[in-house]
Amino acid sequence: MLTYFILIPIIIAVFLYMLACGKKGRAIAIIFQTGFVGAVYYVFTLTRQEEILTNIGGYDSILGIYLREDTMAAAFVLLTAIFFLIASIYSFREKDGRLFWFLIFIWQGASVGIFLTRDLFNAFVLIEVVTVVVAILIMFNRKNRSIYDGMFYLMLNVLVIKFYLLGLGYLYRMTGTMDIVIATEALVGMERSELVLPYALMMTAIALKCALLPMFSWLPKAHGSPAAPSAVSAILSGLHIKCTIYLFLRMQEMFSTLISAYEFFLVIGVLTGIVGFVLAMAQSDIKLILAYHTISQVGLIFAGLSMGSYYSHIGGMYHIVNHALFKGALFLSAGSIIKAYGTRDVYQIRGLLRRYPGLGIATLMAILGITGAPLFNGSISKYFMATDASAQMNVILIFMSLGTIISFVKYGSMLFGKSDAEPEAGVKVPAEQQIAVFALGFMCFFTGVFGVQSVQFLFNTSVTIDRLGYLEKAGIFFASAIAGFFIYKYYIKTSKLLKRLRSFEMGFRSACVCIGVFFAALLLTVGLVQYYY
Amino acid sequence: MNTGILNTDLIELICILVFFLGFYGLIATTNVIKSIVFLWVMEMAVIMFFLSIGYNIGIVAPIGTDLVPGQVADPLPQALMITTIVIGLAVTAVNITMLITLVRKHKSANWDILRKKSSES
Amino acid sequence: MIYAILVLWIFLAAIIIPERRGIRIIIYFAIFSLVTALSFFLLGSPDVAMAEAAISTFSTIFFVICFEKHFRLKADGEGDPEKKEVSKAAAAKKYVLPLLLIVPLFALFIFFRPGPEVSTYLKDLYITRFAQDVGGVNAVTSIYLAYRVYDTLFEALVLVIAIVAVSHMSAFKEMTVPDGEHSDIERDGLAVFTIRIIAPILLLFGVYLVMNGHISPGGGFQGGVAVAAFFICRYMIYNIYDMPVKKIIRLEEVLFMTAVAIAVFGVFLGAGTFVPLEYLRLYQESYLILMNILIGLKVACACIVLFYRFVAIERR
Amino acid sequence: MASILEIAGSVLIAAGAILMVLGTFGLLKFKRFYPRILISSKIDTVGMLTLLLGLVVRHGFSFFSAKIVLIIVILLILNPLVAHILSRSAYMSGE
Repeated sequence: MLTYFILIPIIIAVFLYMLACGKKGRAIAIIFQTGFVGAVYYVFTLTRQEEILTNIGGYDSILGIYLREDTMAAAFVLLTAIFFLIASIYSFREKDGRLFWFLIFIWQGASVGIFLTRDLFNAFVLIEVVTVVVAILIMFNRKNRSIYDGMFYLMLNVLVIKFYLLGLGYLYRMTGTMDIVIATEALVGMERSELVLPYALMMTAIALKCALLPMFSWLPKAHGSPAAPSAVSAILSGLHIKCTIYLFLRMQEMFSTLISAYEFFLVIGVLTGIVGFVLAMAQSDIKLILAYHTISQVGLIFAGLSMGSYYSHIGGMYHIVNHALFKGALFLSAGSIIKAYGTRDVYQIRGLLRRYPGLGIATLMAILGITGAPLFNGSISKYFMATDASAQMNVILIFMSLGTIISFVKYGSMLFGKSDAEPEAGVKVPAEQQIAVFALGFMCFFTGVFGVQSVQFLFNTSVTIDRLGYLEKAGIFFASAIAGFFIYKYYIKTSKLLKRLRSFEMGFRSACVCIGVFFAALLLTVGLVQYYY
Repeated sequence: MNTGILNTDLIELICILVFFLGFYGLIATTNVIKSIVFLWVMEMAVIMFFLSIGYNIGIVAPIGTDLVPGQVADPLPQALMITTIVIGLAVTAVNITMLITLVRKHKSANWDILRKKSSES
Repeated sequence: MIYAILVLWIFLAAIIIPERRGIRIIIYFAIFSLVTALSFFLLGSPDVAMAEAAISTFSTIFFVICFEKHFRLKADGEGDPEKKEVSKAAAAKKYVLPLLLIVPLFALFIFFRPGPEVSTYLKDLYITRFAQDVGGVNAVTSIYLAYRVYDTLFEALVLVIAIVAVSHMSAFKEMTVPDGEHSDIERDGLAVFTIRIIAPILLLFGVYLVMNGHISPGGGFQGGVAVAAFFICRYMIYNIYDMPVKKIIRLEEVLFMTAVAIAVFGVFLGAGTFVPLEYLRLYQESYLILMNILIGLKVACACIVLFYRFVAIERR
Repeated sequence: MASILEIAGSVLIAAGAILMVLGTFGLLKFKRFYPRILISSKIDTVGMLTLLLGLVVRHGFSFFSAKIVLIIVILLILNPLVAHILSRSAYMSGE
């Protein structure tokens, strides 16, 4: 049954491409996406009782490939379906629609496939499909430097997938299987020292695809590319990164009986978060600000997932969903803003709330979500992360959210004021784009107000929020918001160092060196911890 | 049996060596075409590693009826590696098209020059 | 014997690194691929060796065109304004500094290498079961087309995407070359004559590989490339550019959809369980042959389009 | 009876190998292009063909030998062609 969630989008993609129906095609696309959300929701409700397994081909034992949908996978698949529906509504009038819908649908099918598959080699094949699709979408309009960006993205990802494949080879040699569940059982009796190498190889690949610290140089190029349609940037930031975070979770789970490099990923996550928002402060291009922010948020998610307590894990998981919602809203609205104002410079865009109230309110809600304002979804996930954390960790989290606030004060200054670059009255934002952006923005608010219920609904676990603790967090938020405003006004605006950071860029060879360094660091950490204990 | 294990071990070492030679080439060269060649070299090393799993002297291809498991090569990596090779071809084709378009535009295939000229335009 | 060849393999991989001349890189790379294919064969995997030999031929064509374009443009234009005379110290720095990373990395890798034990659990299962489960004689094709046909579908999909990508990203939007803009190749009478003799044999060989994929080495993919090579020969003999590319792309997509449908009805639905026992063998064999033919045709279409794009359009 | 065939085959294989070694020696000795192409086509044609013929003789009349005969035929067609194209392009590029 699960097979068709992957195959049907792909079949429809090829079908639409063959028939080359432009205007009819997008109607079919929207209808299909709505139906897809319904079908996914139906399966989602089924998984509340027990996980669903599909044995492709029905061969005995472990000879074939298994697909499974458990609680976690179901949440991700539901997120994918909703996200693609909204992105499709947003890009209803996309130019060159034939190719666009073809690639979007294949991307959707392959993403769902990554969430559902239990076979690691199958995951590799799907990742390659997605990589090629994304590389084409990045340079969709073939402007300026987009071809270079696309090539950079493609070559780096193709390089790192070789590491993954080599690690998979070692894993297969030792366990004799490529199935995650069966490999977990087979790994139980193994020596820890034997697994260090495959673990490091596979995790290096996954870490690059999640844009962790030394290896994030491809992400701003890919996500902030001016040539890509805005819906593509939104899906890249909101969903595509999550595919690999999901694989990271599965892989950690698989190796967890023997290896747990939680400390390593905690440190890397925190560092990534800090570097991400520092670089975001330096940018002036609105899409690049958001792209660097994705790095920062991924760092936060990794920190939450690696802290090791129940609540921080829930917080990390919930932040994945939240990040998809508000980053989607921000990227989509950024696309509309760029079209309306005709510029990408954050200092030239002013008066958004007055000109375009719909876009402005959605942007405002998303900003409140990402900075962790009370009643919005970011606050819930950040609260869960901080619940069981140590005192130092709490300070670090507050520092990270302060950094987020500072850079979003800059972003939020678009909402008010007046400037020369304001558009003529004639430039209108299409209704469907406003609907899509507003839907995502509203969801940020909704999942914040009903935070506990949303967590229960998505992850099927029970959580509670302590009112007093939440109020304390709200106080901290307001304090840091005021602090952030003044820091931005008196330091960031005039800083020379940040201006220099703006032109920070890594070449391909330095990126390769970074991969090597990360691999060595991970190998040494995991290996030395083994001798230490 | 003992020599069999030694055999796989040596081939594995060679594969790792070539894998890192390819990686070294990626870091040391500035030419994009050569980078693509080295990606291919790395892929070949990985494929060789997969195929050498369980290699023993006198092993035969897994083709025929009434095979004895101890005497034939492992069929699963072979099937997977065909998939990998085809994907490699597709990715290389895409990559080279991008590169030719870039070279046509900027008249160079050097990573640094391409970066500089791309950010100018 | 395999060790002697593997030593040559390492040597070829190493010799590409400092080489600057494009033509030599291509020659070394071609020999490297051939040696790789030979060692695959010695490792007991003729199917992969065939695929590798076929693919390396194609990628060599790509590289030739890429290098040719590069050098011609470099000579035409002003060249690189930044180009300086590279001093020996700078060159040494360029090649020695990466060693500081690579050598420790290699040492670490060797240090943490897991032990040589091989788990043969799945292999034994496959070897003992594939004949009755799938009905093929070639275990590799059986896995490729039945147990893991799900992977194979995505592999076919990547080729479909690649062709779309190649025509989208190219500087030239048109699918066919307008008249009078051909870049003719230097043709030699003897070569054309010999290719005329070879081409039918090639086609026959390709069809043989496709049709016999389930009982002997080969299969849809390898045979498909050989069939595509026949069309390349046609181009070399007549020097014509009249390939109906659009129709071939359309045909490829139809074939892909058909392959998905056949896989769904043949394997995913578990149709084998409903077939009466006396017809099971027939059903299984016809499934394998049909799938091989579909994939072979699809790959042939893809390779023809790729070759045509690169040689006729990108090369201009 | 079979042993005679085997001995004859082995002798042929050895002769082929010796021819190849001599050819390689010649390849190293000559420095100019045209002598080299002369020598290398010797290796390809004579050495290889003798070796393959030796294999055919050793195995007698079987499916395996038939495949080798096919290889011999293809070699006979293609090797001179390769030598021809190489020397032609060398001549045209002014070697």
